[in-house]
Amino acid sequence: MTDLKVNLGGLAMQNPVTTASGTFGFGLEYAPFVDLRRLGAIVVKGTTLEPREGNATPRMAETPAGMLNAIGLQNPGIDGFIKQHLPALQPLGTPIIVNISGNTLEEYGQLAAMIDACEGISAIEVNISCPNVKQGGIQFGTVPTMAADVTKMVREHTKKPVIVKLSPNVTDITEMAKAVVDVGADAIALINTLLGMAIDTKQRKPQLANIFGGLSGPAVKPVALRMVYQVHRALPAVPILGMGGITTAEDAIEFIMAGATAIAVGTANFVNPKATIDILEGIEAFCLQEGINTLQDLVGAAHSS
Amino acid sequence: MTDLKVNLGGLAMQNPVTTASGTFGFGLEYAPFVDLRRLGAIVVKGTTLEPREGNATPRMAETPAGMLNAIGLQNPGIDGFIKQHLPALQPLGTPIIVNISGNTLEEYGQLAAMIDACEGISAIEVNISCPNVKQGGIQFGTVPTMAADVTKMVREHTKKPVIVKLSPNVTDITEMAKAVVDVGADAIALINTLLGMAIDTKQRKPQLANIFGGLSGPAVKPVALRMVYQVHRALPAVPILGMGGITTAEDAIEFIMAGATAIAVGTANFVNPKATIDILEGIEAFCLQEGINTLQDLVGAAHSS
Amino acid sequence: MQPILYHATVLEQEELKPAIFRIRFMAPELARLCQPGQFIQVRVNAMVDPLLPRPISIHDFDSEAGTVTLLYHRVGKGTAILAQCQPGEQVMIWGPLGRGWTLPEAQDLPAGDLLPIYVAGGIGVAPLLSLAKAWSKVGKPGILLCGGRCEEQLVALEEFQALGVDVDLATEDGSAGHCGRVTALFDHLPLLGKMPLLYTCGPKGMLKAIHELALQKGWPCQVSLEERMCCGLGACLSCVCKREASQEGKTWTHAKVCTDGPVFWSKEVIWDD
Amino acid sequence: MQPILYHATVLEQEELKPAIFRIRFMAPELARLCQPGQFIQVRVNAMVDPLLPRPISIHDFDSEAGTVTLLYHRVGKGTAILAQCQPGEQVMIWGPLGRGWTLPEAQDLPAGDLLPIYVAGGIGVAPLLSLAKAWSKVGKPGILLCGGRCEEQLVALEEFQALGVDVDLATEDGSAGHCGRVTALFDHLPLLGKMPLLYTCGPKGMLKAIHELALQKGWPCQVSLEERMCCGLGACLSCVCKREASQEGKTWTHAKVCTDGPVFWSKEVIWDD
Ligand SMILES: Cc1cc2nc3c(=O)[nH]c(=O)nc-3n(C[C@H](O)[C@H](O)[C@H](O)COP(=O)(O)OP(=O)(O)OC[C@H]3O[C@@H](n4cnc5c(N)ncnc54)[C@H](O)[C@@H]3O)c2cc1C
Ligand SMILES: Cc1cc2nc3c(=O)[nH]c(=O)nc-3n(C[C@H](O)[C@H](O)[C@H](O)COP(=O)(O)OP(=O)(O)OC[C@H]3O[C@@H](n4cnc5c(N)ncnc54)[C@H](O)[C@@H]3O)c2cc1C
Ligand SMILES: Cc1cc2nc3c(=O)[nH]c(=O)nc-3n(C[C@H](O)[C@H](O)[C@H](O)COP(=O)(O)O)c2cc1C
Ligand SMILES: Cc1cc2nc3c(=O)[nH]c(=O)nc-3n(C[C@H](O)[C@H](O)[C@H](O)COP(=O)(O)O)c2cc1C
Ligand code: FES
Ligand code: FES
Repeated sequence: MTDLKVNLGGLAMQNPVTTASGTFGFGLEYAPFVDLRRLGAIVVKGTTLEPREGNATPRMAETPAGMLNAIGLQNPGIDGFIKQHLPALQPLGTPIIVNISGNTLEEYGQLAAMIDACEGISAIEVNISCPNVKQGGIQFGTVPTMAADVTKMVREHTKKPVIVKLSPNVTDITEMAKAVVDVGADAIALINTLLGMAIDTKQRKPQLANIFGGLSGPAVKPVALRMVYQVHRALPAVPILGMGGITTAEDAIEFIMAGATAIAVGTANFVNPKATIDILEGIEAFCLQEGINTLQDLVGAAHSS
Repeated sequence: MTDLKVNLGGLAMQNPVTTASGTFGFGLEYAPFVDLRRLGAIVVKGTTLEPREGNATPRMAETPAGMLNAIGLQNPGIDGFIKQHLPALQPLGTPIIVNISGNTLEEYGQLAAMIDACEGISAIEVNISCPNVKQGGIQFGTVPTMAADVTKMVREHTKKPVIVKLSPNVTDITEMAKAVVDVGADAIALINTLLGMAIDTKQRKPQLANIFGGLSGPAVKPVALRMVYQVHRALPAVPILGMGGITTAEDAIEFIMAGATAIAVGTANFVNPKATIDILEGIEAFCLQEGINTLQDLVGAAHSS
Repeated sequence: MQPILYHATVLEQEELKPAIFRIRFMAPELARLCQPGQFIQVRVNAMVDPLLPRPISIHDFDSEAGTVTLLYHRVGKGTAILAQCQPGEQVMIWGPLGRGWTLPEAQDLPAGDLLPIYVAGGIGVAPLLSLAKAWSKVGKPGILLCGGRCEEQLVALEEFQALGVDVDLATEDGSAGHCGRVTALFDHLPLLGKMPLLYTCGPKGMLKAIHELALQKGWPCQVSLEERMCCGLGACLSCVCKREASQEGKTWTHAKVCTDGPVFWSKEVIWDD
Repeated sequence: MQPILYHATVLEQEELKPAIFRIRFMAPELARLCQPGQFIQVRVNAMVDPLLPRPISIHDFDSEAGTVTLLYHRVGKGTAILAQCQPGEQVMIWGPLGRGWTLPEAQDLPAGDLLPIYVAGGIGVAPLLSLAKAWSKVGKPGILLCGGRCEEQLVALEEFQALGVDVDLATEDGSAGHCGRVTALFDHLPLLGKMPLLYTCGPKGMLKAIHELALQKGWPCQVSLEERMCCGLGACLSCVCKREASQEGKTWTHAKVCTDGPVFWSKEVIWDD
């Protein structure tokens, strides 16, 4: 049996398979299809300081091999998450990673402090890249100094592993990665959604109420993989949580070979509700077939050539 | 019958359907399937000052609803194009747009001057965005001041319409568009390919000899459409040549409604060699059905809501 | 009740009217779990285009025969692929999902005086058949008011009639029943002193009209809503609708159509947009 | 000769050996244009996944019956979809594309002394059948040397035998013919004083080995190359190979496999990578 254990910036995981924030709810939604204890970690829906109702509908549009979403961070607030959802997740024993978004630097600090104080949460994923929230979102994610400020703020308020999730809507992803690693990010999550849109030609207007939305799914995989490769090449010591269109075990292995220590399954959950488990089993099968002893050996393997 | 005539920054076209550079060869390759005289214009493969042999193979990888290419601008040089290919295109009467790439500012100037002197060429498409050529390519396309320098140089050497083709691999596409329009670009072409990659898990190495390649096809359509929409919103008076994943007439109409004056068919030519004509006929049918008198009325229609 | 994932075998596929299909699957465990008004997710192909599964209401289920039946309109590429499935092929489906109609036994109204009225617009008739079966079992088959653009949009009427349901029709072009909107059928309803209980599914405009009528008359009314969905499990938050709320100083919250619905009491829904 | 676009009807589909299929289309205009060694593009589905058409060699064509036959290996999702096509279905194909083999009549060698030898690796046998037909017509059926991993990879041999071609086999596991590489079959070739003319198609390593053998012996040799393709028309420049050149001070240029080939003289090709 291959040793699938990985360490994502201080977070020990039994295997590299996690869930992409916002696609797996608060975890239990997929319990009918997935034995949640088998996952490497569960990353929950993005949370904010206050509860949010999110954007108007339509919030979703299907695109070729992908989809656009503009949910707008609907969530019960970090407090609501901790009270309503976390208790049921606790008994699983699976590490819980909470994805956070703030309107201001201070909010990021507060969120980090609240999570730091909460035993049942294993790590923080800092979303500086959500393209849907008008306030703040875009700037934090696309200006290196601002991304660094957010990271610093979170870092100062927690000792838990800090994973900073970057936006792909930038000219140079390595510059963003360096900026946040320099100020204490333990790991980098790549990628959030690409900004896109779709138009309803009958109605002659954008399909989404929000006009723009985030593109995810298989369509974005080549871009995501390229960014993982670039960041791993620039910062080989920094663990990466890779995601963007991962639908099969082979996709996941491509990300690992590009340099991801762990991977997250997002849109694929919608296509196949047991995608996470199918991917985990597929990784196991691949390793067995290829005679891999420790999965860690595959991380970045596509760089050696 | 709807009036399909459009004017792309000084270039009068009988209809909005053109071909994306690099996907339609030098025009005659598709003659068995396409009556070339019916096209609004033909944009030929990117040319350079000197002939180039391009990159090593594999140069192509298929991805979900898309493809990666890393051709590396293989071409017979501008001189070779003018001597070997242009004469056969002349009799068609269809406007010919030549796509140019330079290693240096001076090369762009020389290319522009040579084209300016050549009667059979109707307009220049300036490729500042090809991600495959190591020298120059990336920088010209992602730094606004450098893009402006290239545009200025081309502008100074020609009176023909100058269409500047932007790279989507930037944080803010409107900033790039403004930079080149300010110094004399007559129109903007959007988008070139998204930088991506694919990995061969069996061989544990990148699928493309060049490691990275440009992503095109339906997968990129939402991103392309968003950029066309953003640029049209920022610069409503500037004509846009929209492209990126256009495969059906409905796709083309989405681009027109987002703000494109004309559209280019790229990867779709590979999928259906008469895609250009099918799209043209589909646009005609849509206009008839919707009672559109002049296609121009649809340009940017998705903005009014 | 936990939904289950199924590679269900197609038993039957029939085009009942132009572009309207009925498909029956063999799916015993699923059939045992179904409740009227719930839906399933159907993955239409193994490739990534179209990518997302299609939510389709459970039209009928038979826990003894182990079958689940859908009634669907071929409107786009997903339903077009589904329409090509032949008996013997397998389709990946999962469900049952969502909360269905409030059933006879769960009503907190005096059952003796109730008159279930099903109001369907076009393919909206789909989730109402199994509901009518439940009412028919307690001896109150009720009335179906069925509207559409033309006669060719009206399907499954015989199934309702076989249950003893009174069927009344309205078409916009007059090709069947009353010429006009389905709402007009309320003018001549034989209520016989009973309390109508409205159940409705169809285009949003129709639902709103029925809701307003119900509100005006003081009749209880349930609506089955549609929204674009991804997960169908309450995880992605694509599919929300505005619902009245009084918690934490809010007047409304976004409810999930897939798990809080698709069936809602019409008066809970905020109809303003 | 201009290629044409076709919605061709499938006449026949057969799995000859595990994962090796033969499909025959009705395509009269296309059949009339075909030359041995050319290929067609096959669009495997109407959706965008997989996106690109698949290039497949013309295995056989019959201009009188109006049919075109392909022989293909199911290796990935595109060929898997093709393998599911049933007789009666239509498939979008276009061709004929590329330059095929140099035929008997076009040889500038004294025809009387020639011995055509076809060397096939696995599915590489596909484009050689129609070539053997052409040689057989001029009374020189020639010899087929066919190699593969195992017996189950060797197909279409009877068709060659029916033309009078001598067939010699080599398999790596020894399950048919000589145990080893196909190159070993050259050791015992009955040349009878004739000049061999090599035609080969198969894995790159095999082509290179045959090329080297031909070079050493001074035999003319043609190879049919494969490269990843998009357009198949010479427009996209995806599919190049290095070819010797002497123009403009260059020692090589990138030739297009789709239009300059897929058949090349082996000595023109630069085999170094
Ligand atoms: C809970 C629920 C139950 C449903 N039950 C049924 C049913 O029993 N029978 C039936 O025929 N249809 C039903 N629908 C609608 C059905 O899901 C859509 O018609 C289907 O997804 C369209 O897929 P397509 O690929 O054929 O069309 P597409 O090409 O995706 O779209 C064609 C058109 O349908 C619209 N559409 C796409 N998805 C949806 C959606 N989820 N809801 C509404 N419109 C959509 C698009 O905007 C477009 O105008 C239900 C939808 C929901 C949410
Ligand atoms: C001119 C030409 C003629 C050909 N003739 C035949 C033939 O007669 N019979 C036959 O079985 N095959 C033939 N091939 C190969 C055939 O095109 C590929 O096997 C097919 O495209 C694979 O498609 P897929 O979707 O099934 O596999 P994919 O899932 O796309 O890929 C499966 C494997 O095939 C490889 N592959 C993909 N495309 C090509 C390609 N264009 N060339 C080589 N390998 C590829 C991939 O790298 C991968 O390893 C020919 C190829 C060319 C270029
Ligand atoms: C419906 C939906 C909701 C999402 N919500 C969030 C979110 O709250 N926070 C976040 O950081 N990313 C969010 N994402 C982005 C995903 O976590 C992921 O980065 C992206 O979808 C790419 O992965 P995929 O292609 O596998 O889905 C969301 C994506 C989708 C599709
Ligand atoms: C094979 C290939 C070659 C290309 N070559 C060029 C080129 O030489 N110059 C250029 O500006 N763009 C080139 N492009 C980009 C296209 O012109 C177009 O911008 C891009 O493919 C997006 O459109 P599409 O999705 O419709 O293909 C090339 C694209 C492909 C697929
Ligand atoms: S469809 Fe995902 S929450 Fe309703
Ligand atoms: S496949 Fe396009 S040039 Fe050969």
